[in-house]
Amino acid sequence: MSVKSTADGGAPAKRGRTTRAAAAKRRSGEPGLVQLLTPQGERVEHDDYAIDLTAEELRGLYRDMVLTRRFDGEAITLQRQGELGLWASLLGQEAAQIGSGRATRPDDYVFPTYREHGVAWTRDVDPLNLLGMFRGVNNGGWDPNENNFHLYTIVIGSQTLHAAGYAMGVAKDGADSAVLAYFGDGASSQGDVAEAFTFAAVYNAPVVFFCQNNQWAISEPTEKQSRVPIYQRAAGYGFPGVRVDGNDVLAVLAVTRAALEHARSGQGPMLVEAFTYRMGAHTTTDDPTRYRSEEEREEWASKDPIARLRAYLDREGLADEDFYTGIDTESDALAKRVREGVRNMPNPGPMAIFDNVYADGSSLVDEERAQFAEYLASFEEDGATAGQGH
Amino acid sequence: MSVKSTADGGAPAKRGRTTRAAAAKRRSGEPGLVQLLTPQGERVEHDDYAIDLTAEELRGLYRDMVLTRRFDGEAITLQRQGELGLWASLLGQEAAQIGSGRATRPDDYVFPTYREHGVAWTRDVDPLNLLGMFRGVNNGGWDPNENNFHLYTIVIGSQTLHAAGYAMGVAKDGADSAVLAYFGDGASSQGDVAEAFTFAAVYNAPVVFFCQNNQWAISEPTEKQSRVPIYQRAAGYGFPGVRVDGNDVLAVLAVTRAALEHARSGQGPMLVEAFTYRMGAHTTTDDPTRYRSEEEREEWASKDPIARLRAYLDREGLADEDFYTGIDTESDALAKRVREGVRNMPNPGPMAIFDNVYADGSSLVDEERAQFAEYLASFEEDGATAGQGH
Amino acid sequence: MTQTMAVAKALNESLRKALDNDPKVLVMGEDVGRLGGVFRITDGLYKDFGEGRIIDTPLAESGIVGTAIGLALRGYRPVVEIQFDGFVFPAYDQIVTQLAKMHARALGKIKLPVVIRIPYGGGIGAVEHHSESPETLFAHVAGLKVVSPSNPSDAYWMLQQAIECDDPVIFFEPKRRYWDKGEVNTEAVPIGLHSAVVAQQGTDVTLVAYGPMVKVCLEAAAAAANEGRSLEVVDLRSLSPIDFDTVQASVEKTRRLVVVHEAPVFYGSGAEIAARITERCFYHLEAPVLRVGGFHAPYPPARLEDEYLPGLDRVLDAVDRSLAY
Amino acid sequence: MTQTMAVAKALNESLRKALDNDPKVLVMGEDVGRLGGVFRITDGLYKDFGEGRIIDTPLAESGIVGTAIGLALRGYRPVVEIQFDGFVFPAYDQIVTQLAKMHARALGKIKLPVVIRIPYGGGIGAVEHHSESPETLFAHVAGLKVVSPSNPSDAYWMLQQAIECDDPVIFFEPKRRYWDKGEVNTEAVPIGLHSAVVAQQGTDVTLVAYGPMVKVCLEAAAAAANEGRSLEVVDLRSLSPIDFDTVQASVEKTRRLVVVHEAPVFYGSGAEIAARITERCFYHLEAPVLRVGGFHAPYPPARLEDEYLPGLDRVLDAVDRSLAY
Ligand SMILES: Cc1ncc(C[n+]2csc(CCOP(=O)(O)OP(=O)(O)O)c2C)c(N)n1
Ligand SMILES: Cc1ncc(C[n+]2csc(CCOP(=O)(O)OP(=O)(O)O)c2C)c(N)n1
Ligand SMILES: [Mg+2]
Ligand SMILES: [Mg+2]
Repeated sequence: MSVKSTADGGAPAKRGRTTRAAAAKRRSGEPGLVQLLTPQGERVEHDDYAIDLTAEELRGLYRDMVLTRRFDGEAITLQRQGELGLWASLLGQEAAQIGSGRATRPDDYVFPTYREHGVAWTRDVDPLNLLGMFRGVNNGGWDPNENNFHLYTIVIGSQTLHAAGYAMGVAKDGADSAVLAYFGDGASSQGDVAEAFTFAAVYNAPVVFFCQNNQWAISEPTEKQSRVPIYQRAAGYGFPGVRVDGNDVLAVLAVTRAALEHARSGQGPMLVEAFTYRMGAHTTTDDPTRYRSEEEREEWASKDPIARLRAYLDREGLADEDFYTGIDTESDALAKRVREGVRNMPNPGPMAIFDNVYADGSSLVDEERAQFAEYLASFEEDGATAGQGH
Repeated sequence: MSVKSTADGGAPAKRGRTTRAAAAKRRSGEPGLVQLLTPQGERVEHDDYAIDLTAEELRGLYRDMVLTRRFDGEAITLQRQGELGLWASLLGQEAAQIGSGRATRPDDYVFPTYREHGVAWTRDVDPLNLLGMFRGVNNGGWDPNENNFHLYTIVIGSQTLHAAGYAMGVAKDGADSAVLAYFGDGASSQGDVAEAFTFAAVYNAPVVFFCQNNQWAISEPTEKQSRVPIYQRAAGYGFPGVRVDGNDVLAVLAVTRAALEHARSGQGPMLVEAFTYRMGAHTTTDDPTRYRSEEEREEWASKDPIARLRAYLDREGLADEDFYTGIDTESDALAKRVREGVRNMPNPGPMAIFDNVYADGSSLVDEERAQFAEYLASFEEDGATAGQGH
Repeated sequence: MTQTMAVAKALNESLRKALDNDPKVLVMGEDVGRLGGVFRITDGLYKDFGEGRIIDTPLAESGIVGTAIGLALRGYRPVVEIQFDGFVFPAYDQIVTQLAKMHARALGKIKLPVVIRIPYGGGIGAVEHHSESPETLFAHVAGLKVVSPSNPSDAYWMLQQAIECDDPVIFFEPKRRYWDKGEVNTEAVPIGLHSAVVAQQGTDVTLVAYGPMVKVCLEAAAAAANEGRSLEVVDLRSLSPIDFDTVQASVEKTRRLVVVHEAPVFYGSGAEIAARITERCFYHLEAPVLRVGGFHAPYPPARLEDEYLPGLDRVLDAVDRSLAY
Repeated sequence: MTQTMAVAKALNESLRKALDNDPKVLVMGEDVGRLGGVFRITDGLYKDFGEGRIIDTPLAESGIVGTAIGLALRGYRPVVEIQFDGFVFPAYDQIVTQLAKMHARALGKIKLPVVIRIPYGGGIGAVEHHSESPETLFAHVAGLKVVSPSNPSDAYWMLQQAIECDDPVIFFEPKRRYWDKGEVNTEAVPIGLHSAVVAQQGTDVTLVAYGPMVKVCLEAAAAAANEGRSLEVVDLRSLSPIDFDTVQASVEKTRRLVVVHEAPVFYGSGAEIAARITERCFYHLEAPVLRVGGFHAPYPPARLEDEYLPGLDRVLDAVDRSLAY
């Protein structure tokens, strides 16, 4: 395994090299940033990462991103209206999420953070499922095995170890699936992430660590987490790392595909750093004006992942007005479904507190459940209803 | 900061290069292993690490290693005799410890694991101090600030964070001291060590992380911790790493000096991996025959750090019989002092349980202390003495 | 000088004063710098004291506490902010095996004046891990001091005292009370950090609480008063050590005790208080010490927290049960 | 079939049986492979089941538990060994925030059958961090089950049951009893994992203990018998949940209770038992529940542990004090 080629962002499967890509790298000043679509929507070639998609596939990616953004926007609105307690917007990260998510196979397994709404979309998770925890009616609650999409994990970095362990299990089973573990630039500082790298490397587990470097961990810029690009961390653990333009859905798709293939083919883990930007607030409770400049945000707005793909589609004549209108209609329908779905999402009853604490039950929970039921019943006896402030 | 040169074991301060060292590296099959003295005691040059010691200094290093080994051997004996509850031998790691310890200045600060008896020696820590915790009369107990040598730390990896924090403080104070943090190959897997790398890098803290890779973490070989050499980990955190022959006291001294200088001069952290071998058991309770071969041990016996330096001294005529006899006498005296010192080490009285729980006191401790004193006194009233099995 | 301020502001002023008084005091944590912390407790400090004193750290709690220990060894007095209760656990090892024990390990030769501030408890409608009450997980560990203010004045003074203390102090801040206002006299001589206070005199039943639950107990006492019942409320303030004398004196008077906390009852702090007070007041108690607290279940999603958290009704129900003996 | 074996051997046989019965059972930890673990609990398993089932892990406890969770999600049943009590804390975050809560987080749709074996307690003359009793730090956390066997038969059967259990189980092994021998019937139908048992019938005072302290209590009962006092010993076996019914029945008979454990008394498990039993048996108790346990101090160096650990004399002293009421 060549550490050097890794540090330069080399792909697992090398093809014929030209000096062009290297020169482009030097020019961009961002070493090893894989890009297949410029911010202006021009298609560029990369020696290590080729991709050849049909018009339909390209339109599919566009549709994914637009619908995801619309869903996200709707969620922000629902939060403002008090229907959700909180929302963590993915605005700006659509390409990183759709590109990587669409690189997975159904039998692959995905471990998200709390912001992977776009990835969830590619895994066919019902968007309404994602809203339960933000509404406060549950703490996740979907069945991870239904779409091989694990629950959202809030404690930063934890899920990378679950992913490594899951991948150890995949290898043990002799399956050729891969595991995709998301984490943020902030998370890269957590010991758990380093331990996940170690376990994955030592057991040669088929896991791709996918870092969405959106350049902010709440108010802290990436310099507070690392003084070198995060993808470089992989080499020191003995596996390849690569940095991809996270606002370029084609590049993300190509790089993630190659990484998953690397894992699948028994070559062990790989680290992908998608260099992107969190366009919105950290969550709806955050106020980014306190710590970052409007100029920075504007600069990144000009690299918008959706506009970029649209420019390409239009330039190449791959989509017509009907297509865009269709997506608008679909978006409206999605937003409506989400809106109505959330509003009709029932609150759990108080006795739900005691549900699912244990799979095999516990006499303690039984006792407390019974006591609480009795307590609640006492209000009914009194003729009063169990109100606020128990 | 050049990641590539780091990964190749480059020194912080580059001097004129020849191809000789590079060729030697390729021959040895151990990339980047810095060596200044071959196992046969031949002096070799290294482009990045020069060292020029007087005969007296060389004899000093020899004396350090011999006395350290004698102390260590005496401790093993004392453990067998029941005077110590446990001992963690440094046998085989004398060069790694003396070389690195002798690279420090008095104002530098050292954070050891539980095996740095040789380093303690170079810091003028009374060897008897080290024995308290192994005898079971205290949990360390010396004043770390007396010799800028922190307490032994048993929880693997913890002390690397203390070292990083201490170094952050040094930088804050504008002092030009450096901090030296020891850890093992096994420890390299702990999340705390990764976090220490991150903090040290982000704050550009003057700390040298010194990994004694003795190739075993109890029964686990280094392959269970990493699939690439540990020194390579540094590059991914944005600072240089270098691998040195840990059985070569000259190389260790030269490399550690350079690393401490690197830290001192405001260039931030550095990682040194001393490639060595744990010749003895993990501790006196361990039985290495269960997991490693006698051949391996023998192979490493032929690379013995003390024999190596002696061969060089003898070859160059830098020491005479008087010198060696003198050291033997000194060794015997040291052993005697340690033996007697340990045997006379008093057991703490029962009330010591309540000492130093808090610096500012606690009513709870006061209450429990008083109750226990009363309880113990009740035996005296009964005419019985407080015996076993309270 | 007495001012009216919220708990959050009192903490902010207290930090500012400590930073002013002692150049060795540092503030460290995630987002404590420019942002001023997610709860704005460190608001403005970065601007006034700079990044050398107000340190935005990498996102790694073990690293934060571990380096705080190192800084303390170098002579600093770090005040660490953990962003939310549920995120202290990555640092738990450093806290329990290092911070708590190093003074004893050194036979007293070194001191670790580190304060760990943790906004804790529920009631703010947050997502998972943002509403927990892990105090007994720290109070059980020797070498740590554990305190929790319930009002602005205590917030101000107890934080001063915690920073001045030469021992590690885990400082639990009742996050849902951050915006509650009260009088703060910044010149009064405060009572001891580990003293309990009788927040409300009464004669029939003693309520013991700390942090966020003191307010609930005071409200319960007011409601009970309307029904002709006189409840005494003891604000414990410190969980390690506990001022059992004050609780004992109260219980010897009222002969009945109800302990109230948000944390799960099972192995919660109420258990220690019940056990010890029962031992101290065995012949005085007319009823067993009753406990009102969280259930043995993960903190529920926000829409259930009103049901989960002990409120007025549950406290008064326990009072009724106590009086029924 | 009944055999005489030590606790260590019983655990080893139990693991072997579980590995034989279910190919999904894995053993993971530091040095569990070729070495057979530092206490040889996994002796011979590596040879017979290979490195695919007996997994020597990197030296990283959070990683061990975190990957065990991942393996459990994939359908495996990992049995994790933590080398010593004091080294579980790096894994505490994964245990508390992930392992304990994931089943609830998934509304029951996934299960995490992970067993974490922890050799715990003192009495073996070890250095720091090797003699601790952190059980309440786990028992306070909902979602975990916490048990501790006191003898070879329970070691064998409770480990079987823990591995079969679909919930995470923290399995505390009394390390200083590893070499104590007893009868193990590998065919008997065992009682429930969470049932307490009356290990010794008596009428005057109930002693409640678990793990290493059961033996001390049985010895105390024998010594007391010589003085004409009849002590009942309840072996709790499970700390979460606790079989309070069995304790209550005993206390209703004896009317006196002393709880004995190694862990510090302050916020220790005895507090919960005292609080709950006092509530259940308020009119039966002739004396307050007394607690005998560790002090609020770091576990002392080995040469002090005989003084520190509750022994016969301290138990009998508490019995005297109880009877003096
Ligand atoms: C262990 C832990 N500490 C702190 C937090 C609070 N917190 C939530 S998100 C966040 C920043 C995460 O940044 P990053 O990893 O870059 O992900 P992003 O939010 O940018 O997607 C923090 C500090 C947490 N969830 N978990
Ligand atoms: C957190 C933690 N886990 C486990 C242990 C038990 N333990 C003591 S030493 C050791 C191996 C350490 O190996 P390494 O870091 O290579 O240092 P070495 O002993 O070889 O010097 C282990 C597992 C410990 N002390 N701390
Ligand atoms: Mg981020
Ligand atoms: Mg080692």
